[in-house]
Amino acid sequence: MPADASRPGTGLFHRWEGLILILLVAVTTWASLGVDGFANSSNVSFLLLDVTEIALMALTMTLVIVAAEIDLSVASTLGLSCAVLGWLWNAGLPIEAIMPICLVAGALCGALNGYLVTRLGLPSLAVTIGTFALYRGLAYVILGDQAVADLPPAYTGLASATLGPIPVMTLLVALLAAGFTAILHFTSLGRAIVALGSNEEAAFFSGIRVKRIRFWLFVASGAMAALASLIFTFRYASARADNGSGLELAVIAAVLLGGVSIFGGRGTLPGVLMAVLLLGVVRNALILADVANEVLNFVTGLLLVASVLAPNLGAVWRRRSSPPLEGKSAS
Amino acid sequence: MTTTANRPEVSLRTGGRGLVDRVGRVRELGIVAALAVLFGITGAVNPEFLSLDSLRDILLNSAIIATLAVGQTLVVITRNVDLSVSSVVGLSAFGGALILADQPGVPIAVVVAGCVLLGALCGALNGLLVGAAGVPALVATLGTLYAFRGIDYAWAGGRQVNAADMPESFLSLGSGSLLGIPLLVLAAVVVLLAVGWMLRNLRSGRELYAIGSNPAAAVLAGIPVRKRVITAFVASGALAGLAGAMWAARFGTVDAAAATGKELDVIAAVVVGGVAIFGGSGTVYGAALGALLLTGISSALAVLRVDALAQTAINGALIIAAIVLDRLLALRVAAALRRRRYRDAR
Amino acid sequence: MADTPPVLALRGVSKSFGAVRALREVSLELAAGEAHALAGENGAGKSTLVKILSGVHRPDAGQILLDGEPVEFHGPADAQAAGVAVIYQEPTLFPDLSVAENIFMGSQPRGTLGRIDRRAMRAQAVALFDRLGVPLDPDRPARGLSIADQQLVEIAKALSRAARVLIMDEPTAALSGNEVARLFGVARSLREQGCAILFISHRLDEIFDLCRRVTTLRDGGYVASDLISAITPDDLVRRMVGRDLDALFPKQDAAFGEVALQVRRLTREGVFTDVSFEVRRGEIVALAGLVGAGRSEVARAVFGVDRWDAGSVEVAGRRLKPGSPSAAMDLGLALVPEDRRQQGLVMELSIERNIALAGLGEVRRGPLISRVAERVRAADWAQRLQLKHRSLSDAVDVLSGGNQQKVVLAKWLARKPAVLIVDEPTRGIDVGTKAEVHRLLSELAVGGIAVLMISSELPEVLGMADRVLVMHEGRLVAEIPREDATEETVMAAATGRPAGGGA
Amino acid sequence: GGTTREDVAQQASASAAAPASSAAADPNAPIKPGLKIAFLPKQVNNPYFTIANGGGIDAAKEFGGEGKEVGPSEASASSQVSYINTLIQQKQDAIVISANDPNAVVPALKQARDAGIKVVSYDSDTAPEGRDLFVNQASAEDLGRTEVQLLAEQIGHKGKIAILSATPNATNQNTWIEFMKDELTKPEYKDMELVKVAYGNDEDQKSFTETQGLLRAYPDLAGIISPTTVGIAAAARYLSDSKYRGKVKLTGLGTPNQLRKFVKDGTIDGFELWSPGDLGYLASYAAAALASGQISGAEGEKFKAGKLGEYTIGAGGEILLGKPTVFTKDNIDDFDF
Ligand SMILES: Nc1ncnc2c1ncn2[C@@H]1O[C@H](COP(=O)(O)OP(=O)(O)OP(=O)(O)O)[C@@H](O)[C@H]1O
Ligand SMILES: Nc1ncnc2c1ncn2[C@@H]1O[C@H](COP(=O)(O)OP(=O)(O)OP(=O)(O)O)[C@@H](O)[C@H]1O
Ligand SMILES: [Mg+2]
Ligand SMILES: [Mg+2]
Repeated sequence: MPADASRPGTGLFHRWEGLILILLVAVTTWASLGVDGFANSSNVSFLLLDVTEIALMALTMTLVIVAAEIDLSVASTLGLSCAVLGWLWNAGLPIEAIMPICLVAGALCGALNGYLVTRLGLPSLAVTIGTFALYRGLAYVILGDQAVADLPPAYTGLASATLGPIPVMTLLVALLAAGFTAILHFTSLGRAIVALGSNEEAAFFSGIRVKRIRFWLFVASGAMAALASLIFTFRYASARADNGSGLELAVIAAVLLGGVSIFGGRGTLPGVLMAVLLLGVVRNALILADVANEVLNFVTGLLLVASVLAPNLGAVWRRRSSPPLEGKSAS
Repeated sequence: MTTTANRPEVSLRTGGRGLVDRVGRVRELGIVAALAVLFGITGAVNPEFLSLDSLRDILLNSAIIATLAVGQTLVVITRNVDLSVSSVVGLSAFGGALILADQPGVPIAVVVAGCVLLGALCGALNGLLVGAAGVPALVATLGTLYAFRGIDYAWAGGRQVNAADMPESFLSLGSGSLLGIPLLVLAAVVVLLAVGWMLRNLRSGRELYAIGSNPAAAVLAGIPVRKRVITAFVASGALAGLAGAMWAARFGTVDAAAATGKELDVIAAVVVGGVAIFGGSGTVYGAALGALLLTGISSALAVLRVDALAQTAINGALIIAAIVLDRLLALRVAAALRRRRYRDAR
Repeated sequence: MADTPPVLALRGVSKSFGAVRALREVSLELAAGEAHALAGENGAGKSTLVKILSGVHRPDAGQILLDGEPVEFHGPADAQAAGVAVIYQEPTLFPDLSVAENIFMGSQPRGTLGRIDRRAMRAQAVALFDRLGVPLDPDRPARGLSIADQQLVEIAKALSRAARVLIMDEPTAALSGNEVARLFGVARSLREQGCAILFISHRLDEIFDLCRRVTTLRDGGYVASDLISAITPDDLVRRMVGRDLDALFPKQDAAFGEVALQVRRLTREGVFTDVSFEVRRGEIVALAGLVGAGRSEVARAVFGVDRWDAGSVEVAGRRLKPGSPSAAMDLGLALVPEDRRQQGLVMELSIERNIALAGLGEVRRGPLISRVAERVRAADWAQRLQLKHRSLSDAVDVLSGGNQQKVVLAKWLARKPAVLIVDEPTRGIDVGTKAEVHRLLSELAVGGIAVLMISSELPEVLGMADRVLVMHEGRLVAEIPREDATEETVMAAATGRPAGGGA
Repeated sequence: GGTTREDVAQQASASAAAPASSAAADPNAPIKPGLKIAFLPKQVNNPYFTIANGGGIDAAKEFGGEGKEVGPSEASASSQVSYINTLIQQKQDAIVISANDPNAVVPALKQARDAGIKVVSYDSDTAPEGRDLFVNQASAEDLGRTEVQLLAEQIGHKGKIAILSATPNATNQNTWIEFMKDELTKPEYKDMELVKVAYGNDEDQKSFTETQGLLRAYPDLAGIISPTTVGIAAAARYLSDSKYRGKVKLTGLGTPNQLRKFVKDGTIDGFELWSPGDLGYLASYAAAALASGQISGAEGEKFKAGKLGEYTIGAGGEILLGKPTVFTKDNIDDFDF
């Protein structure tokens, strides 16, 4: 664990986040100067739009992981919600009625995860690997092999509309990000999440409603995936059962790159948001620079490892000359 | 994350050493029960499912995932995880197939050994990142998941190696059998038994559990933590390399995308098999049973004439049902033990 | 003796953690066949010294000498190889492994092919426990052991190594008289066999009982090394604290008010049975018993951490919802748990945040947390409990064991509870602060709070309690008023001899 | 109300001409030199597309243009959109795309067309408003029907058959399957029964398991059609080592290299495929013709496609590559792809 990198891990900004910020600035500068077509406004708005869903799901995923759980089913929840949307739209419901239903469906998916994790005490990784298949499968049951395309232009337009170079959806993300940052870092709920993620037992002994909080985090994660599904569907003007498959890894990669500890109890939202942007910028710039796809994957992997490795290298160096527990207490 | 999950059975398992107790200690009981239910019901609907051929197929299907699950268990027990296995399988499957196709002179044993070695190298990289450089395993192996696959793509450049390019003797490893048992299954069983024995009976095996159970205490106990963690990753990588060779022999057609996404199946098998994802407990037998259960579910669904579109959903539901069943059984046994202890106390 | 060099010695050792100078030029000699005590206040540097001897930390300056020869320990494995066995202040068990495996990890008896001989391992574990006189099951997992049982396993582990040097960092902090006596018996016989012993405890009588020599540290610096026979306990305290101390148990008499905590026929199957008692406002009730009698379990159930199977709990006449600490806290209940690292603190969080954790509602301004309110609250209590710390925003895991205990106390006292349950409140706290904690508890009682105190330290029980409840094997077996409470009456009840009054 | 995929398919086949193009076509215009043409397959590093795009890039070299292949490594509907955006920024002259989702790429493709980029779809079409032309490898109808005819001959027009497809959402597979079902309603197939459509998700392992499942669930199965290269290879591999080899017939779409062994050992009597290289080659020429103003995309216009000769644009902006080749053990050694 890169423990020393960001102790005591609850404030808003640490060395890790600083590193990601430096990387982000460096990569953006390089891309603006060295890559044709990067720094024009239509590309910027495209870039921002392209990370919308990942950014949204990363918000709740951060809370979930800080609470020492994980939700692998987000992308499948997104798919299920897309399928519900397509199915109801085919059935002739007005879109304004469908959207809240989708959000509820997403929240219900989250609630099932939460129930299995908190009431039955099952590990969330196991549960959400199961619901990962279950929700995607339900999406196929609901919408089958259809692709629903003739969604109302008012909404498909809104999903990719921009104010200047800034997409409207990015403003929504910014708003939600501000809200979630406030929750995680400045409210007692946030404190409770950090504490229970770090030491569940001590949190419980402190009167924190460990199970209830975890349950609602899963619900929030599901609802957020549904919100992302609405944007996704309208943005691509296509509701399909396989929408967004594979996004869960992208979300988790961004959260981890943002410095959130997979063991819970440590991580900040600004870090995660910068990591989402960093991954988006790198991808966009490399594609523009005609870098082959395999290199792109390679770079993504490298970035992930290197960003964690860099702050640790110093520690590794020090460790060569001293025993392993130096600087940490035996816990 | 695991504290609540484990607490109930924990404080309770003590005292008496009766049958309930003994049975309660067999962590794999739930999976065996789930397997029995699955095979029972499917067999009742379609007896063909229980035919020798069919069982042989199911074993064969689970051989590769089971091998990977054994390797993964080694890593998970130390409170780490290896997400890169599927990319290692892909890399070694393609590498092995390519050598077989382009250098027909190389003996098959050498190719298989090469696959294992390649896997071990990948594992060593993971191990160094995690054990020596302190990168969290999930991050490190998510990174190498992308990176190894990238290398694989770059190496393949869109090329595919087909069954016709590989020698028949190699392909027959994937389909042949010895005394009626498929060779791949034999390989998986040998790996399983060997690793299972080592984990239970060797100091180094027990030390893996100790590391996962309390890493800091492991250091204080004088356990060479870094070395053990690196070894676990190397072993997982080597088994993934072996699985790659098995993959090539079994499917015959290999391109750079081979085994993409299988890491989730492997982790699902391990978790369903009762290996605690935060380390310290679980056995390779459980993980192998988990692999068998998961492949059994897909085979059963294919046989049961279930609507194809509903399969994924039912698959997911059954995975959840299996872990819930397992959990409820554990709670039952725990409760029984607690009452027994009470009676003993009087 | 003068000819043979000390088995293990430190010469001019210094160690800093960042700006904290934990040890300054400390020297120490451990001779074969001699028990040596290390004394000092919380945070004086005792555990740091232990960790240097065991290879966990490296000294910044100075030398470690083994049989007179300078050595370097690159890790705990080196120290073990040199014959040093250590019982750390905080238990370091593997919760998923069995007790026997915990004891023998890394030194399991082996048969052919390097195969671990489980039968031999189990037999040896049983033999060790017999020697210590504890009825622990070697096959149960270490998870869920009470803190005292964990300590006993640690002791067994150290004994199993047949070491030349045995270092014990507060091994008795969680133990009651019986176990301590057993442990000392074993320690003495080891000493006679030529083993060098380093012993740390905040209970001065234990030091005087077991050791021949005592070295005192103050603020990381070396103060003195004396023959025990040459000093008195008061001398020792003066060396540690640098001044004289007030009375250790400054019990003030308080007027009792109405019943604040009423427990009726509480039962948790297999753990405790039919426990009934009440605590009035202004009263300090002690819950005594041997280790494992079920005292902590009762406290946990009352506070709502564990569920119960039958019975009821009332706070100020209102029935408590089972299994919900937050409901209990709403009614004014507070529990200072026995295991500070697991149950009391979030080790990665800072001191101030840990103190605020049990009262998040009280440091809020509007919907947001006020860092100022949080800091003020923490600073106030840090001062009252004489917390030795660098900055309130440091993570608690850099604090010394006793100072961590103070943070747990602060966390709960800051809530101003109506009913305070304290489980081993002074575990690991030095004599000076212990008096302070006792004064505080007494003051709180006078202020009208009901206090239920669980303690394994008999003098503490006798000195502080208005009434003593004694548990034995999960049942309440005696209720002894202050006047009648003596070591004999309490111990008789605790060991199940029928002499005590029936409950 | 919404539109389902079927509606889209109908629209596609019955639709009016592709959107009117801005400039009138000049059939005699020369191909502009230095045209930048980008190939955007469903997935890069997929052997099929590697061959197809290779053909396209070769064509670009022939007419003095610049071809390149870009694309995602996973075949998901949304991932292609990023690449379209990039190609717009790079001011390519034409995009040749095989769509993972006929609709999801349309908004982005419209933007591309607004920016003056010509769009040609190949292999898997987009919704018509997203592209100027669709180069069809073989008419969906033709393909679906011939698959059934091939299998019917092999099993003597009698017995239970099953289909092993890719993913449930794969557009072209689904269209073919529709036509297969339609073909099966004809009287000459009255003794044949389609018992199941299974999905191997284009994964080896899943296709394997599904094949096994089909044989267990329907022990009297006579034949399997697998219109996907991964599926047919996995099914062939399973059959060739099982007691069903030669008894259960297998046909579908695959590449000759992939299936050579199985044709020779008797697992497969015959299967078909168009030449992927020619498909890319033709698409490349079509894109160049569009970008040079030779054609506008209207029905009836003609253009020359190098070594393949002259092609005419059909209804709905479709260009048909030609009949697929049927591979049997007599001719399979003549092909290498
Ligand atoms: N299921 C169980 N099986 C065996 N022992 C158990 C079980 N549950 C609890 N115990 C043990 O029962 C004893 C009662 O625990 P408790 O912590 O209440 O004792 P205590 O009187 O407070 O002693 P201590 O001073 O050790 O805290 C402990 O030794 C604990 O380890
Ligand atoms: N890992 C660490 N990082 C920073 N400071 C530390 C660390 N470990 C110990 N310290 C500091 O070193 C000093 C000495 O601590 P130590 O644990 O040795 O005290 P102690 O004498 O054992 O006290 P106690 O009686 O409370 O156990 C304390 O001020 C403590 O805060
Ligand atoms: Mg200490
Ligand atoms: Mg206790």
